[in-house]
Amino acid sequence: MSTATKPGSFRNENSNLRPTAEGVHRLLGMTDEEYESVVGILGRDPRPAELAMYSVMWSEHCSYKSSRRHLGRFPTEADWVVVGPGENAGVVDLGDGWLAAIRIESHNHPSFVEPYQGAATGVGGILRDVFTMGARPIALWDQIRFGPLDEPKNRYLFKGVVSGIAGYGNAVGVPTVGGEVEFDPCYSGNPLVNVMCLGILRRDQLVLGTAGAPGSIAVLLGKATGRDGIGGASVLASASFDEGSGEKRPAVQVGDPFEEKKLIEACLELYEKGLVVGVQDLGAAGLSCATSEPAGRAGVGMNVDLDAVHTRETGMTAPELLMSESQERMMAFVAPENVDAVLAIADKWEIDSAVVGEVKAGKTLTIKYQDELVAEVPAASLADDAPLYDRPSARPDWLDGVQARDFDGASLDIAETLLALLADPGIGSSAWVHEQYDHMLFLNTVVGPGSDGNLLRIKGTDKAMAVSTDGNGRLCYLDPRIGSQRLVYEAALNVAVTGARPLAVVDNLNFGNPEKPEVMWQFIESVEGMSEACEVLEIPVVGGNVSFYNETEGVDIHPTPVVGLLGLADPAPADPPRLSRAEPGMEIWEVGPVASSNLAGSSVQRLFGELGGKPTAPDPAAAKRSIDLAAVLAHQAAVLHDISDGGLAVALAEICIASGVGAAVHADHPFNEDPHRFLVVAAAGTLDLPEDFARRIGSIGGDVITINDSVVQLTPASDRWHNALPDAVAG
Amino acid sequence: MKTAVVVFPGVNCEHDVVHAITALGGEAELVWHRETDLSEFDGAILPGGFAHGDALRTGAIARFSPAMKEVERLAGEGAPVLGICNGWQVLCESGLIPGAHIANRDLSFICRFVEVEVVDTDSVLTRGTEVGQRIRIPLNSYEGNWVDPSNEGRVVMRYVDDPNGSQGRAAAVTSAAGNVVGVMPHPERATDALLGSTDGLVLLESFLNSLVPA
Amino acid sequence: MKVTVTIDRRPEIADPEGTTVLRALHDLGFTEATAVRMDRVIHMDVDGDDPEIVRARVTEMCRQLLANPVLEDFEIEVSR
Amino acid sequence: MKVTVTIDRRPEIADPEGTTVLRALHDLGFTEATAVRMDRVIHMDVDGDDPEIVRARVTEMCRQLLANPVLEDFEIEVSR
Ligand SMILES: Nc1ncnc2c1ncn2[C@@H]1O[C@H](COP(=O)(O)OP(=O)(O)O)[C@@H](O)[C@H]1O
Ligand SMILES: [Mg+2]
Repeated sequence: MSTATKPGSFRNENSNLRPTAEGVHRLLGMTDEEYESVVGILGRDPRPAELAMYSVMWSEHCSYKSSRRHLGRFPTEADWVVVGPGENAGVVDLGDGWLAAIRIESHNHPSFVEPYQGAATGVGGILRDVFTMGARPIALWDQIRFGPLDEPKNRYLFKGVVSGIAGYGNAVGVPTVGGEVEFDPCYSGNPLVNVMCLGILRRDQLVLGTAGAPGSIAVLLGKATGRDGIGGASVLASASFDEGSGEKRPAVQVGDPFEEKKLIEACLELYEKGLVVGVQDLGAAGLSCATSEPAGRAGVGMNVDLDAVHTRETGMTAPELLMSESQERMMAFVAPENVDAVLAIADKWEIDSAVVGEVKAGKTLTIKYQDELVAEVPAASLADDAPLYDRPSARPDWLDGVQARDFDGASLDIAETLLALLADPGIGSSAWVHEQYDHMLFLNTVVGPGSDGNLLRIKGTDKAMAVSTDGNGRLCYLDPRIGSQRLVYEAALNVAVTGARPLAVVDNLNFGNPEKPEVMWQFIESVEGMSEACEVLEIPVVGGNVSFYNETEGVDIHPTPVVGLLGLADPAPADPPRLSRAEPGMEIWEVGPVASSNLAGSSVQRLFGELGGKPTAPDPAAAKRSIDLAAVLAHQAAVLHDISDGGLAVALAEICIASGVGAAVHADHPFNEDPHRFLVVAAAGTLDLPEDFARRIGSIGGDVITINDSVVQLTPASDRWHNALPDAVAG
Repeated sequence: MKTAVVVFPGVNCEHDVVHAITALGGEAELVWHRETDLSEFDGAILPGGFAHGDALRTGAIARFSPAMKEVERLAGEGAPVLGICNGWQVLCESGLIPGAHIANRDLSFICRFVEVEVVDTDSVLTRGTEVGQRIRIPLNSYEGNWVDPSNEGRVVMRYVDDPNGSQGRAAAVTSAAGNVVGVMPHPERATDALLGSTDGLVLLESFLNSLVPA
Repeated sequence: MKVTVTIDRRPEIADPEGTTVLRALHDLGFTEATAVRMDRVIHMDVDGDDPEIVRARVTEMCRQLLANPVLEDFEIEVSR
Repeated sequence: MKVTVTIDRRPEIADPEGTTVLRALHDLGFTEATAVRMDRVIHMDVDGDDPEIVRARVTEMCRQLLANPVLEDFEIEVSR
């Protein structure tokens, strides 16, 4: 399990309850009913270590107990899906024997507690999910959301998270090629830190999280185990051993990118040499998960000897060893005859390794520690018998009121508004962030950060992978279903403008407290909207993550699903469109449906501290049409730029700033953010575009940006855009 | 003629360097840092990355790797030895190039294209260039800030602007003999128009043309 | 006044760098080294003539900026 | 034995971290701070019973690995 928001133990951290023998399961975030079903499964009261295992495996984060039944709604099938949801990462076929593995995770609460380490260990976790599949991680994306930067605390969190991602990603040697940053008051007490990883592998190197057949050996690779990230276990330990002294706060996990880098190289060598039958990473629920899940998947049992686990601290109890979230660890399942070879490769890469268990016939997971039987449970029960909740959901009663608000943009001064938008840290250049990230390593980054989608070539082929990640909490707050549909369509358009066709989606569902019917409703609507859009585009959801309990003092964040969309350009454009390729004399076209006056949820509303109205619903036919058209035009045009935050005005300004040249256009609703629209810039007369779907709106030239009859000088526009984020960070 | 690309644990640019060298028709081979015999190689490149996780100081631990004895031998025999980014830091720690590296002036990691200017063509890296030649090439480092109290390091390329505070705006420095060079920006990242620049080619060509059969 | 702030990572917090340095010492044959923790020390000059006031202010600096309360403990020495 | 090695950057060598921290302190209103140097402390456990021998060995560790003579001076304290 990777370590994201863990409501159970997060509440425990703040709990000042004194442990009592019978209340221990509550301290571990377990309800009395859940405790009873453990008793039911075992036919007796659980031992401390067993209770520890069930409590982490049945936590919201690991068991998806509130979300599971709704995630089933996602379309997950397609001919090119090799591995769908259920494994550590989704895997799709790219052709020519290449597969792509992709996964997204959140590390929201840990990043609030300690921004640098929280973000760093988030990166470490998502990398492991990908190289667990046999893939070499080749790129990372970060989707990060904070409260406004005029609050010092938010600046501290933002800077800490960015340097944590840089510190880990750069040192582990995986480029961070894109992502998104959003600022909104709703994230002030609960920043969102999501990270996505893409890996590639040859078909024959695919590895799954299975324990294999009886007789195979469990080898624990990597970092020594310490009391990292343990909330409940120490409480539990002290409850059962020294009554009372259960106040230990969990040790903050510290990321070690150097160890992870060695672990990646060692694992890849193991895969290359075909030395493992299965691999499972260790994250949340550490050893509890890395033993029970692979055994459960393979329908076998396992004997585990905790004394063999290499530890960083002395005197660790069995529950602590089983719950520890120490980073940079992997469990490899190996045929007996290959164990020596595996240990030798671990030595070569200078990582620690230990034989900790053996797969057995039957279905029982038996764990011994210091000559004592500490756990004897049905292996599969920890995952399969996890509670499943159908939490009540109800449409928020405040929603009608919010959707009824109207906001009139007609009277806006175009020049002033554009300059104000360009100076918005959420819209201005993200260079302050992405220049702290190595985004060039591996020589694949054809289209890097600061564009709609990223294009990564696959060396030795003429294909390229295109990726976009998109979230928009404000739209989803106004209408979670429409908002979520629009995320999928926007992401698809973003990869299309690089010349790619959509292949698959991963999603990260960041929501508030699922015990509130309104939040549950938002969640269900969002899953529904995302599913509908994926069905229209005929793309599967191959993986994702759910993060609930994103609330502070009872106030939930905006529902913030984040979509990561993988596309394939085959062949990749020889000279892909770039924002910087506009030249004087070129024509500017607006492609897609005609903009309306609707500004619900738009960036302009944010400028005025407003959030209301009902966002324009996407039009599936138009969505498909612009995505298909963009993918074709990407092989012909100089610039393709999707129209989103800040509308056409900002999209045009970004082209002018990147190309260092002005432009003049006409646009009826320059700040409207209706979906499925993009700008095309090309040499005059070189494109023929369908009249009913594309409008020539002006041309490139001069040193001013002219929209209708409003004029903005290029230089001040450029300065605002470049300085927006650095100035905000400086405070 | 063959170039050894030395792989310390934590290094990450090794495959990119091999890719660029091979694309230029050169021959490069990865060599694990525990290797004790580089006699079949005519030169060596220490690629960028985070050898030993930059523990203690960048390059501090890597310099003790067995392979470095052989790199020192090659350097002593006048063979071309190039340290890129972290590789340069290793060369400084091992004393093959004067000075050391500290954190960038503004304490932030810098990954972006920068412009450098050739100021000295008497080195295995700049042999094929001309004094005053401008080169657009990606920088990618946190500790790119070179200091040399001895003032013995010979600067062969300077940053046009001053991104990191490096002494004398040094972007590349050579040993007295000119066969051992450390460069902070990444030539291998500027070898393909599709990725933004081909200015690094002339530098790697200079290196390859400097190889002489052992 | 001269102030020395010693900032130590809490014992239960992992110290990857220390682990790497220890490994390197062993490789170099310094096998008698059995544990290494890498910590920080900050040397400051601070205006003021009352050591107690200076200490109080520096404590505040540590709380707000110099030390990370989640990971580190700090110790302050004030001298002339 | 417990050994504390303090590694101080030579005064003539720039200290970007110290400079940045000093600026940050001033921004926070701690204007009485007039100079800041960021240095490192290495806490070690070293086997041995003769403090002098331990000191000699640790001195050797510093010469070879722990300190870089171009940048740094070191100081060693040995205690039980
Ligand atoms: N929102 C989601 N959409 C699709 N699949 C999901 C979602 N959330 C979780 N999953 C899938 O459930 C499986 C289990 O997730 P998880 O327990 O978080 O795995 P890990 O232990 O690697 O973190 C994964 O395959 C993941 O892709
Ligand atoms: Mg996983």
